[in-house]
Amino acid sequence: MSTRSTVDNALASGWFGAGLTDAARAHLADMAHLTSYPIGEVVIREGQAIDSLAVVVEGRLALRLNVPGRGAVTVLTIEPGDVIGWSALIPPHRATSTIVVLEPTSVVELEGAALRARLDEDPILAAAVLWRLLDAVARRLSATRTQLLDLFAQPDREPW
Amino acid sequence: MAQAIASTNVPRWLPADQLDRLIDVLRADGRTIIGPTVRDGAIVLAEIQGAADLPAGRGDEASPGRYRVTQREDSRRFDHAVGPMSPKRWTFPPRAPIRLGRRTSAGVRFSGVDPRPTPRPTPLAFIGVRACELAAIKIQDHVFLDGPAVDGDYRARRASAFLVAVECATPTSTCFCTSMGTGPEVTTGFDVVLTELDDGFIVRVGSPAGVTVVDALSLSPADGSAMKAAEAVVAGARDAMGSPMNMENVHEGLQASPEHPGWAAVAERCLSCTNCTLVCPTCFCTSVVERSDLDGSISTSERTWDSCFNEGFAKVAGGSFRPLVKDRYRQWLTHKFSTWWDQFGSSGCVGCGRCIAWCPAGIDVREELAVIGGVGPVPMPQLSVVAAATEAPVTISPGSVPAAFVTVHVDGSSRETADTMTLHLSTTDRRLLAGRPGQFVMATLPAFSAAPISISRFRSDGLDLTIRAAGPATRALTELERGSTLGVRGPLGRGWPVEEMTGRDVVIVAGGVGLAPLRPLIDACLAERDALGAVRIYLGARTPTDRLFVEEVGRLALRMDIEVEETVDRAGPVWLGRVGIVTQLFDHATWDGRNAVAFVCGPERMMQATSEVLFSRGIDVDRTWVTLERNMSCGVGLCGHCQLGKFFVCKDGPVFSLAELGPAFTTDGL
Amino acid sequence: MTASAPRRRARTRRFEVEGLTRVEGEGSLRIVIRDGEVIEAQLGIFEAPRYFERLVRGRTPDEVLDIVARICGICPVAYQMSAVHAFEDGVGIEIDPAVRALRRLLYCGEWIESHALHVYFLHAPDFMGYASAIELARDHRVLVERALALKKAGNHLVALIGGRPIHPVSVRVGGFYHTPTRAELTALRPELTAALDIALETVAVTTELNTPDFSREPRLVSLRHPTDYPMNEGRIVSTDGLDLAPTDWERAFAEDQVGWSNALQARTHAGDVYLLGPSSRITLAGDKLHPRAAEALAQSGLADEIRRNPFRSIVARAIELVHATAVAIDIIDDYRPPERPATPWNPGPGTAAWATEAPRGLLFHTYELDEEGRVATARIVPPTSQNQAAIEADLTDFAPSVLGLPHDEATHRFEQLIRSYDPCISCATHFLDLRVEDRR
Amino acid sequence: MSPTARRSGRRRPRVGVVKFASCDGCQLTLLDLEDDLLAIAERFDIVEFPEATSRRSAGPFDVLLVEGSISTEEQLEELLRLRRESTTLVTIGACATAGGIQALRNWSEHGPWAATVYPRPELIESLAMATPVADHVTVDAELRGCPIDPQQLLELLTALVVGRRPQLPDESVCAECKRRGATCVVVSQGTACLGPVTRTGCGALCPVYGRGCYGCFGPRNDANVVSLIANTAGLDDSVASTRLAGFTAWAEPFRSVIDDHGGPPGAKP
Repeated sequence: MSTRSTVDNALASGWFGAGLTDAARAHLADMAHLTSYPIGEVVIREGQAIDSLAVVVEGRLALRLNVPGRGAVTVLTIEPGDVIGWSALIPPHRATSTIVVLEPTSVVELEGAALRARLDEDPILAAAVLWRLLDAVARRLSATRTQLLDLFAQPDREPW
Repeated sequence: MAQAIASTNVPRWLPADQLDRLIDVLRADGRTIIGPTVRDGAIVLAEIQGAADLPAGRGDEASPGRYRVTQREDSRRFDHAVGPMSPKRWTFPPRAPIRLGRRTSAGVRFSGVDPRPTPRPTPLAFIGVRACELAAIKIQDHVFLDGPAVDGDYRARRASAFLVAVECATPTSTCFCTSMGTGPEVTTGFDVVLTELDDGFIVRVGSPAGVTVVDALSLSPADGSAMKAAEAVVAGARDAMGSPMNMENVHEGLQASPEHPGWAAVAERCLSCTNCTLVCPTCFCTSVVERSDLDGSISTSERTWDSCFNEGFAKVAGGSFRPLVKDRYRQWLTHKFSTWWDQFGSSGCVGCGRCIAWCPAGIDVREELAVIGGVGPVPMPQLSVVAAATEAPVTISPGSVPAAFVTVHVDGSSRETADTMTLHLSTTDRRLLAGRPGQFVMATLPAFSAAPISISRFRSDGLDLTIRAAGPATRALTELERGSTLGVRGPLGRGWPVEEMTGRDVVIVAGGVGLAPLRPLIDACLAERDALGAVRIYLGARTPTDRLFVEEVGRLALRMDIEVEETVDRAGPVWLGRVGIVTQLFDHATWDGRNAVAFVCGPERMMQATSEVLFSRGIDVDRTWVTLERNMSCGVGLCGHCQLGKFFVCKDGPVFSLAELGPAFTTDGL
Repeated sequence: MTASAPRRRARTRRFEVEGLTRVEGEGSLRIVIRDGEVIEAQLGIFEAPRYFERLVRGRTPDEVLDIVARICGICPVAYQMSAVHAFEDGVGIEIDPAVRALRRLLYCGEWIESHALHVYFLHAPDFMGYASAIELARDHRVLVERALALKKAGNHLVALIGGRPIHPVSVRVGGFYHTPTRAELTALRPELTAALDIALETVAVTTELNTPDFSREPRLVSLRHPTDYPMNEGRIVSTDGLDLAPTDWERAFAEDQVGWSNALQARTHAGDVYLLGPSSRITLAGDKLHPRAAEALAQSGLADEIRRNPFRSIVARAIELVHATAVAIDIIDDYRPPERPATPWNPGPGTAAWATEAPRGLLFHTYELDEEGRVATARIVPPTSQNQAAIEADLTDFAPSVLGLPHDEATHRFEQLIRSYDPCISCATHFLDLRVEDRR
Repeated sequence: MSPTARRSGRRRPRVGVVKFASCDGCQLTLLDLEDDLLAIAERFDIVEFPEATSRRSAGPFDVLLVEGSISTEEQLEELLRLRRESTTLVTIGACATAGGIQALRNWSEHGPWAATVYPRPELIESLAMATPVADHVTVDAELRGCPIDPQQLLELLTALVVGRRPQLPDESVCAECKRRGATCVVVSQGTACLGPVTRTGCGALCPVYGRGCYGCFGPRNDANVVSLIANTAGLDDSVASTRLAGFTAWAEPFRSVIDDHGGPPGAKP
C-alpha cells in the first residue's frame, strides 16, 4: 500500500510528472496508487479493455504486437517517466499492444474512469495532463514513423 | 627569366605564308601539333600537319542548340570562335588507364598510382588557343595540381604542352567571356600569342619556352600600323559581345535558391544528355571503369569522363542523392557559377558558350542565371578569374594525400552480422598507421571498383576495416580470408576533431554500421578518459542480430566511467533490451548538453533526427559532428562524385559539423 | 541432337529432328519412308513470323535499309545490298565508282564472316566427328583459332565500313553516310593477307574431308557479271539457259504454295526446283573467280563434284573465302575515297527491284513506292526459301543411300545434308510452320 | 556463387543460349567474340546453344541468355519452362528486352497484317503481339541493343565469372559521342537524332558515322522524349513517330509517344 506522498514523489521523479504544477500533481496523486510487476508479467494484452493510465517509475516494459507467422514483435520498450495505457483516456478503451515486463517495474497507476471524470470537471488539470499525454503520443508517433523507414535496412540486392 | 622575356618581348611580325615555319619549329621539338581544322561540319581540334590544315577562310556561327561552319570572304585561319572541342581532350583525355591491378601468387598488386603519370606522354603544341581556353586550362591546373591530391596523368600531359594562343576576332552569339572576365584579350598563361591580320601575324611571347621558339624564327619587329590593326581586332571582339552580364550576386544567389521554381522549369527542357558538361573545358568529373580478363586476375582501371547529369553519378547502395533531373541541373549550374568559388577560389565558367551551342535542346545558361541566380544585364566591374584563383580559401599542401594503392594483408576477420565483417589488416605503411579516427580508405581488389571503407580501429601494426556487403565489391572484400591481400589507398578525408573533446562531455550516437568509424573515436575517449567529462554512447541497430562489436560494447557497458545505452528498431520476444529508435535513448535524458560535443554516424535521416534532439538538449550545431556518405569514388577530391554543395565529402569531410553543413544537410537532392 | 526414337510401323521409317542444330534460326526435319520409298521429305521452319514485308510499308527507302538488315543477323549486308541497289535502280541514281567498290568490299567482309562461320562452326564439325567447333578446338585448337581469325577479318571489314559487324549503319541510298579513309582501310591489309593464307588452307582442309557419295544434276541459278564474280551486280542465269536482268526475277520464278506443303517455296514458273549458293556461283561464274581462287579451285580438282555433290559445297565456300579475301585486298589497294559519300536524290513513286548474291545465294527484293517515295508493298525472296524445295528434293534422292545405316546415323546424315546448303532460317521472312499441317 | 568459390573452380557455370523471334544476330555476337570465345568456352560449360553445337540440354542453367521476343503460344510455354530451369536469366538484344522491330505489329490488327505476307494467314501460329521477355518472366539482367555490343556481352560474362556487377551504364548516347570526339549531328546539321534519350552501349556508332541515332539500344531511364521533340532540331512532331518506331518502339516512354503521334507509320492496313 502506497502512501500519497510516495505516489507524489514517484510521479515527480519522472519526465511525465516533473513538469506538472504541485497542485496538478497532488490531484493526480489523490487518485493514484503504486503497482509493481515482476519480470515476465503480462500487464495487458492487445485488444483487452484497459481501465488505467500508468506512469512508469522504475523498470522496463515491452510493447509487443503479435504477427501471425512471425510471433511477438517488440516495437517499443518503455522507460521510467513514460506512460502506458493512454487508451484508457481514449475510446474504445482497448489496449493497442501487449505489454510485457522486461525488468522489475513499478508504475503509478491512475484509474481510467475516475481520471476521465476528473479531467472532464477540471479543464486546467486536463490541459496540463493532456499536453503531457499528447507529447508522449506524438513522440511515439514520430519514432514509429522513423522505424517505418527501416533506415538500417539493406537496400535491395541485385543478383550479382 | 622574366628579364629575358621582357628583353625579347618586342612584338614581331610573321607573314601569313610563313605560319608553317612556326609549326615546323614546334614539330622539330618532337611535338604533335593540335589545331583547329574543319571536320564533319565543325571546326574541331585535331592533329594537324601544317598550316594548310587550318580552316582558312572559314568561320562559324553559333546560337543555342545550333552551330554551323561558314565561308568567309578573307582567308584568315583563326577568324572563328571555339568549336565543340577544347584542349581538355588532350590534357585530360576522355579515357585514360590509371592503374593496373593483378592477382599474383604473392597477393594482389597495384602498379602505378592513381592517378599515374603517363610515362612520357607525347609532347603537344596547341595552336589557336583562345583567352577563354587559357582561363579554362588555368582552372583545371588548379583543380588537378594544387589540391591535396595531384592528378599525375594531367600533370605529365600538361607539363609538356606548348600553348600558341590567338587573339579572338569574331565571337559568336554564344560567347560571354567578357561577363566572366576571361577575355577576349589574351593576357596570361600562354607561351606565344598571335594576332591575325590579313597578311600576317603579330607574334608576342609569354614564357621562356615561347622566347626560345620565337627566337628560332628570327622575325623582324612588327610595324606600328600592324600593331594598331591588332588592337582593333581585339577591341572589335569585345564590342561584338555587347554588354557583359552582372555576375556580382550569382555566388550567393544560386546557393540561396535551392528551391527556386526555375530548376523544375529548366528540367522540363533539359535532356540530361551530358553534352554541356562534356563540351565544357573545365568540367572534370570522372568515373573509373574496370576492364579485366575473364577471371579478374588482371584488371586495368580506366578513368573515364563522366557527368553530374547521369543518374548513376551520385548513386550509393541505397539510391541516388540527386534522383531528379532538376537536382542535377541545379548541381551543375550551382557548381559552375557558385560553389566552384568556395572550392577553388574562382568561377568554374570561362564564358566560352559551348554549353549553350552544343545543348541539343538549346538551353542557354545565361537565361537560367537571369531567372534563378538574379543575374542582370548591367555592366559591372569584372571579376578576374586568374587573380581570384590565387586566393584559394583553403590552406593545403599539394600532393599531401596518398595517391597509391598499397597492398595490405588480411590477418583475420571477425563476423559482425550476417552481412558485415571486420577485416584485421596488417601493414607497415606509416601513413596508414598514422591515420586519425573518422578517416577512411578506398579498398579494392583487381576487377572490382574501389569502395570507401571506414577505418574501425588503429593498431600499432595495422588497422581494422568493418565492411558491410552492400554490393559485389564490398561483398568480395567481406569474403577475404586470412592470408589474402587487398589494395588500400588512404588514410583519406578529415576525421573526427578529437581535440574538441578535451574538457567536455562527449556524446556519441551511432546507427547501424555507423558505429564502425566511431570506434576509433571511442578508443581515443578511453585513452584520454581523464581529460574528458562524461562520456555517453548511444547505439541503435535494426535488430539485435544487426549490432556490431557486441562483446566489446558489452565490456564498455560494464565500465563505470562510461554510459552505454543500446536500442534496436525491432526485436523478437527473446530480446530483453531496449526497442525504439536511437533518439529515444536520450530525448528524455536529464543531462545538460551545453558543455558537450557530439559525434554522430548513421543513415542520413537518422543523423538528422538525432541532431535535432541533440540541439534540444543544448548541443549547438558547431559542436555536433556527423560523418556523411556520398558516392566517393576516387576518395581524393578529383572525380567529383561526392559533391555536396560546396564540399567534396571525401576531401573536405566526411566529418562535418552541422554548422559547416548548414542547410545543405537537409536540402533534398543536393 | 534430339532425334526421336523411330516409330516402327509396318515398313514405315520416320526420321525426325525436332530442332535442327548448327543452322541459323529454328527448323525441323521430317522424312517418312514407306516400302523403301520416300513419301515425304520436309524441311520445316518454325521460326516465328516477323512480317518484314508488312513492317516496311510506309517507310522511306533509307529506313527500309535499316529494317531489312534485321531479317538476318548473319547476312544483314546482303539485305541492305539488294534493297539499296533496288532503290537506286528504281529512282535512277548514278553511283560513284568508289562507292560501288566500297559496297563490294563491304559484301566481301560479309561473305568472309558468313562462310567462315558456316565452314568451321556449322558444317566442318559434322565431317570431323564433333558436336561443335568448341569441341573441335579441344583437339584442333590451332585450326579453330585460325578459323576465328579468318572470321574476324571479315567482321573487321564490315565493322570498318559499316560501323559494326552485325546490322551495320553506314549504307544509304546514293552511297554511304560515312566512308573510310584510305589509311583506315590499308590498316586492315595485314589482317586480310593473313586471312588469305587461312582461306587457302581452308580449301586444302575442306578438300580432304571425307564426303558422303551423292551425285545428282541440279538446276543451278546465280548472277553472272561480264567482268566480276557475282556479288552486287549481274544478270540472273541458270544451268538451263536462263538469262535475265537482276530486276526481272519474277519473270522466271514465283513463290507459291505447293499442294502438299504449307511452306511458301520459290520455283520456276514451270514448277521446277532450283538451287542457289556457292556451288551455283562456281558452276555458273567460276571463270570470273579471282586468280588466287581460280587456282585453288583448279588445284582441288573438284569443280565438277562441287556442282553434283551438295556435300562438297563446303569446298565451294572455301574457294569463295579465297576469292572474297583476295578481292578485298585488291579493292583496298585501289581504293580512293569517293568525292562525296552519297549522291543526293529525290524521293518519288516507282518500282524498285534487284537481286544480289548473299553468301547463301541469290536474294531478290522488289518494292512499290508511293507518290511520296514510301514503300507501298514489298516482296523479299531470301535464298533459303528458294532453296527449300531443292533441298527437299535432294533429301528424297539421298535417302535410299542411307537407309541401311542405323537410325541415328542416318538422321545425322540427313542433318548434315541440310547443313550443306547453309539454310539461313532466320532469313526466311515468310516460311510457314510445317507442324500445323493437317496430314492424313 | 561467391568470387572465391568461382575461382576455386569447383564447377563451371552451365550456360544456355536460346532464341525466340529474332534474327540470330545477338547470339551470333557471342561467336563474334573471336579473341575470347575459346577462353569463354573454358570458363563456362555451354550446354545449350543450338546455333553452335549439336549437343542439347533442357537445363538446368546457371546462366541463360535469351534472344528474341515472344511471338507464339509455344514460345511462351517454352520461356516459362526455361525460367524455371535458370538461376540467372539475361535477355540479350532489343527483341528480348523491348520486343524488337516485330513489335511494330502490336499497334495493328494482327489478321490483316499476316494476310499481307501470307496467302493463307489462318495457318500462321502467331500471337497478336510480339512482346519482351520481361512481360512474362522475371529478368535478372538485360543487354540492350540491336544487336548487342560484343564488349558489353564480354563485360557481362566477365562480371558473372568474377562475381561483380556488370558495368552497363545508363547514360545517353551523347556521352559516348562526346568522348569519341564526334560532332553533334543535331547541332551542326539539324539531323534528327535519338541520342539524348537513348542508352549508350553502341559507342555512339551512328553519330560517329554522320547520321542520327535511331534508338536501337532503347530509352534510358531519364529519357525526356517530349523535350527532345519539342526542342531539338530535326526531330519535330512530323517525324517523331517514324523515328521512335524502330527496334525498341515498344519500350516506354517511346511507346507512349508513338501512341500520342498516332502510331507508327504503316500501322493501318
